[in-house]
Amino acid sequence: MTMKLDSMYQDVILDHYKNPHGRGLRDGDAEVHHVNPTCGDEITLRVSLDGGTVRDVSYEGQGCSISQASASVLNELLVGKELPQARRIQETFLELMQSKGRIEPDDAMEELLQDAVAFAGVSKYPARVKCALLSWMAWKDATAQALGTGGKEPHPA
Amino acid sequence: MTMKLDSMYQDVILDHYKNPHGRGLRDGDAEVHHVNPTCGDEITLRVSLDGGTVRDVSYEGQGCSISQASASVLNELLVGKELPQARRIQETFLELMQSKGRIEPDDAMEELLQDAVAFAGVSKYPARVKCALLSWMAWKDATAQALGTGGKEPHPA
Amino acid sequence: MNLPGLLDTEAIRKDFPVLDRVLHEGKKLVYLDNAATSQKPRQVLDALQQYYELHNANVHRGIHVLAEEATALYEGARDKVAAFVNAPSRDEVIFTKNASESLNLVANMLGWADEPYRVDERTEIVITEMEHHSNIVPWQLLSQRTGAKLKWFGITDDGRLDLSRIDEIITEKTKIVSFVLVSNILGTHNPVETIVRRAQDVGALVLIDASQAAPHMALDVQALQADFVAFTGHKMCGPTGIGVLWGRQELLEDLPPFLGGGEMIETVSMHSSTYAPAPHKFEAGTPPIAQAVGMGAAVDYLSGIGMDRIAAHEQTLTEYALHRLRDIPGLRIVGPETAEDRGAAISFTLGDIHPHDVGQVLDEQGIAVRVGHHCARPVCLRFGIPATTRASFYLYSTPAEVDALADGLEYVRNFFG
Amino acid sequence: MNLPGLLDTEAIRKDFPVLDRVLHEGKKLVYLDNAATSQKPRQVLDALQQYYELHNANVHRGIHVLAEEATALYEGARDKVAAFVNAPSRDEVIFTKNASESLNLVANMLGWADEPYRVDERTEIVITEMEHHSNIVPWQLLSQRTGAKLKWFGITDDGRLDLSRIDEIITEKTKIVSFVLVSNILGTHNPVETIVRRAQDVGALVLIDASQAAPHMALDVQALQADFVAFTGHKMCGPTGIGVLWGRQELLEDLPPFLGGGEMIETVSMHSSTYAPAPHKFEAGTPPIAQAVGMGAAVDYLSGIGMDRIAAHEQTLTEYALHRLRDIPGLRIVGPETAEDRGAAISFTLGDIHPHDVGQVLDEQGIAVRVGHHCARPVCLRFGIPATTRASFYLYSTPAEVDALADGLEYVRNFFG
Ligand SMILES: Cc1ncc(COP(=O)(O)O)c(C=O)c1O
Ligand SMILES: Cc1ncc(COP(=O)(O)O)c(C=O)c1O
Repeated sequence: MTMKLDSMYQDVILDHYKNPHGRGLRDGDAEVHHVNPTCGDEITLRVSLDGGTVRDVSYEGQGCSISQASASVLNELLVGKELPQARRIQETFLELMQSKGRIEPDDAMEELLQDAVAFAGVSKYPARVKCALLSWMAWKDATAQALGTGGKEPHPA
Repeated sequence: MTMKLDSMYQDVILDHYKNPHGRGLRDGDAEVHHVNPTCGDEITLRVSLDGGTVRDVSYEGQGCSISQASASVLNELLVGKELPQARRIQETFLELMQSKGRIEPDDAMEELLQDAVAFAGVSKYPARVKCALLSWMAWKDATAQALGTGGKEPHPA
Repeated sequence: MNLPGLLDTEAIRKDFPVLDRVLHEGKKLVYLDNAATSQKPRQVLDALQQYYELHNANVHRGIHVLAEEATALYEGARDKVAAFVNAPSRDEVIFTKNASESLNLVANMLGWADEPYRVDERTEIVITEMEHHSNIVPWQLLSQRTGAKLKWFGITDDGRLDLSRIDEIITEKTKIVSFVLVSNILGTHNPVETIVRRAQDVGALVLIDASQAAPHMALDVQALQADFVAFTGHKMCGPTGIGVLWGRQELLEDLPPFLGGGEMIETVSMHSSTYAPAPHKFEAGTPPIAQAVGMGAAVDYLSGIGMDRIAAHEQTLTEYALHRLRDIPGLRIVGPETAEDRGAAISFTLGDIHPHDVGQVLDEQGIAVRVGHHCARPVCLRFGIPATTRASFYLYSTPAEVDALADGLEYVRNFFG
Repeated sequence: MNLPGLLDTEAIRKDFPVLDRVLHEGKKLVYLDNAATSQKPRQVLDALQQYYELHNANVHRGIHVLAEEATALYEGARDKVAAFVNAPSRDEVIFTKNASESLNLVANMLGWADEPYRVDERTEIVITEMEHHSNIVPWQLLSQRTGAKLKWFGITDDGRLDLSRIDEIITEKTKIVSFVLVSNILGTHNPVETIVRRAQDVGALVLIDASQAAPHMALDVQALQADFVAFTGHKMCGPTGIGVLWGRQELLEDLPPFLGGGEMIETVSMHSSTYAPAPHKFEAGTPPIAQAVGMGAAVDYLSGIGMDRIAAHEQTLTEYALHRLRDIPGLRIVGPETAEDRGAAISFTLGDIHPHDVGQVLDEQGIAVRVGHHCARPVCLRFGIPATTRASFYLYSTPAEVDALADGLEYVRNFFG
């Protein structure tokens, strides 16, 4: 395997892909359906809040290893977190993914993102960044809806 | 003046341009209005028939020396002719103009077309061929209408 | 590799500069994404360059030398394309920006047309489930705007059109039947005659989307007996930015214009305008002049090699590829599994490895394939799959490239195994 | 010739291969038909060539190297164009095939739009008498199709817009005001602010046709305060086959799509589809990829020289040309007679010598001008003339070329004298 492929398909990612965390739809306060029109990846995602805490993020969808692993990591990282902290994680992940491979995660970032730092290599592949971000954008959207602050409407199929 | 310009702007053509024959609208059996959309040249032309003879061709319009001279030559050539002969002249002129400079008019053609052979040089200029043909196409159309065999409707302004 | 009917690809490949590209740490480009767009031969690039370096001017309205040269080149390209598809008249060839515009043009014309062509709430439109989005969305839009009913032919399990209910689908109410000649996702070559005959019986117009046919086989619009045929330059060795709509002359005369503007008029006043005869009536504004010239050079290039020979080459290669792919464990062809009545685009799934991952790992080996729904999402829905991987061949593709693909897919299997 | 503000045309002309053409028996090309289309610098041709030789692939939907490179180049061109016109967001830049398509796109959107944008029989459309046919015919078509009333501003004797009755022309019923920033026939530079202010007062949208402005001066869509701005690549050193529509983001979100097809969708099923966000929503099918890349190179080239410097060059040249032309007996300028608030296109008549004849005899001397109604026939009707001769300048035009024109016109006079 080439170095470059290696950097995208980290073992951590492949593990999450093969053994996803929290997959399946459970009760939630808001549901969104997001699509990556470039490649057809889809996710249906529900957020359940408990006051200011993320009680659960459940999801179902189809997509490549990157988008599936990313949803799994999201579930692992955000469930149980206070909303401000969850948002910080989401924003940091977004920043990392939009870095075009230029951010070398430091200790603080690793601490915050944990398994999600493994996606640093994906940020070099513009077409795959959208895959990695699909569930995170859906989560942001669903959370906004659950909080009644609007957000995108579910798309008609 | 270059040789090429010379071949287009023959004295005969410039003479007809400056002193057009039969210009002005007179009574007729059919009237048509033709436009050269490429350059905006316009002609209104009336045909008056007397049995099988072209009694009169009257016209009014705006256009370049080539289109004006060509209408004048048409009037000179076709008025008084029997229709079959007039058609032969029209068809021969059309053939000459579409020849892209490849036809060298012979004696028979000169006999038939008279002043109109002077347009042979114009046939090398694709954009000007349409100018030279404008009145001839209008005549054909108007004659067909006068004979009740259809033809193009007058165009709305 | 010694297969019958192959072209001299060694010579042909020299015409295509991009095929020399070396990617990632020394991998030679294996370009198998031809159904998305083809590469361009030197001859086409030279025609573009020459046009701009020597003859560039706006067309039709000028009498200076450059304007006459540019016009002759542009209209000459129309002659070439007309001959290439055996059009009865050059005036039936309309230059558009791509096949999508050609298809939208027809849809829009029919919405604005007078009887007997007019599509309205009492009429029906027929397409198929295997259309490219560019031959679905324009009809959905037309249906929404006019109230006409949109109907379609389904797909059989082996990726063919299901024509069993043709008499129920194409009826007296049908105004237009629009379908793809060769599917860009399944590779299926559709039975034109059956559909055209039924459409003619009920007096419906027929539009054929030949985007995946024109590059690969001899196209004869008269033999097809359709009313309109659409295709696109960039898939057939031509530049981007140019497409074609061929239409029957009487129809082009009777139907209303689509875009309004310079070039398409006869005379304009503030109160009303009249339109130039076809094809100009449908070419508003400065046309894609250089692109038409490039398209002319492309059809010269293809004709020089011979469309029948290109078709034979691809047929042989497709057969070989199907044979090699069938041997890969877990690989499932989506579309006809034999080379009969099919084009050189082969879609497949590989176990439950997502096509994105397949494509990524192939790319790392220099192999360019397309992954996704290939702008034909209803086909994916029909087969219950999220996406496919698609390899597609052209006149410069070789058996060695088929081998590289097969080996690459083995590597993918191991990588995610 | 030593005029202030001129560019170093000797250096610039080296970038334009076609300017070396020699015509008829040794006459050097004097290209004064820039309002019809500009010539292309080497830098643009190289960008096209490189795109095709190294990076050619279809955009957006691919994950292989070429597809990513092509996408980056295509979207990079969008960034460049956005910066060139100071667009608040790159997503507001839509690539079309030419300005005509851009203008038709807006007209069609408004016909299909919901309130408050919808154009229907209770509403009015406002244009001007000095529009290019491409900004007249789309509105005539829209008016015929929807029943909306088409109104327009007239032209004063000195070739300016007559805005004296602006409050009667733009009213509460007006949905859209579409006008040309710089006229391609008269050269007039129109007073944007007055018109935009009135349109805003009544809540009408504003579309500016900047086809003759974008090539020649710094264009700032934010400063214009319009809702849409259209222009075309081939007049600004770019390839044919590419145009631009800039539109305000909220509008592009709210308004319906125009052409349907690949690229412009979010998700498609046979029953219904949803659309991608702008700009993709308005870019159906394979876009003019190479042409966008060439357009990006063109704006780089122009910006490298500086739009303000180009404008100053042309201003000086126009002043000089007006001065030389005024001295020719029988020559009448159609349009503003001074260089103030005008572009570098100068239309004129010469006694009663028909423009066709003027153009022909000039051509024989190597001088390329345009003759006819310049796709603005209502202007000719307004001035009671059949056509004009038009000389138009660009960044590579020189005072010596102006002199050649003036001498050429003297020759024409003698020839037909
Ligand atoms: C003022 C104006 N508007 C619109 C156009 C149309 O541009 P295009 O022909 O590139 O569509 C032109 C040029 O032809 C023009 O000069
Ligand atoms: C079958 C088919 N139809 C239509 C199209 C649309 O062509 P274009 O994108 O050039 O408009 C394509 C290619 O994308 C195609 O494969």
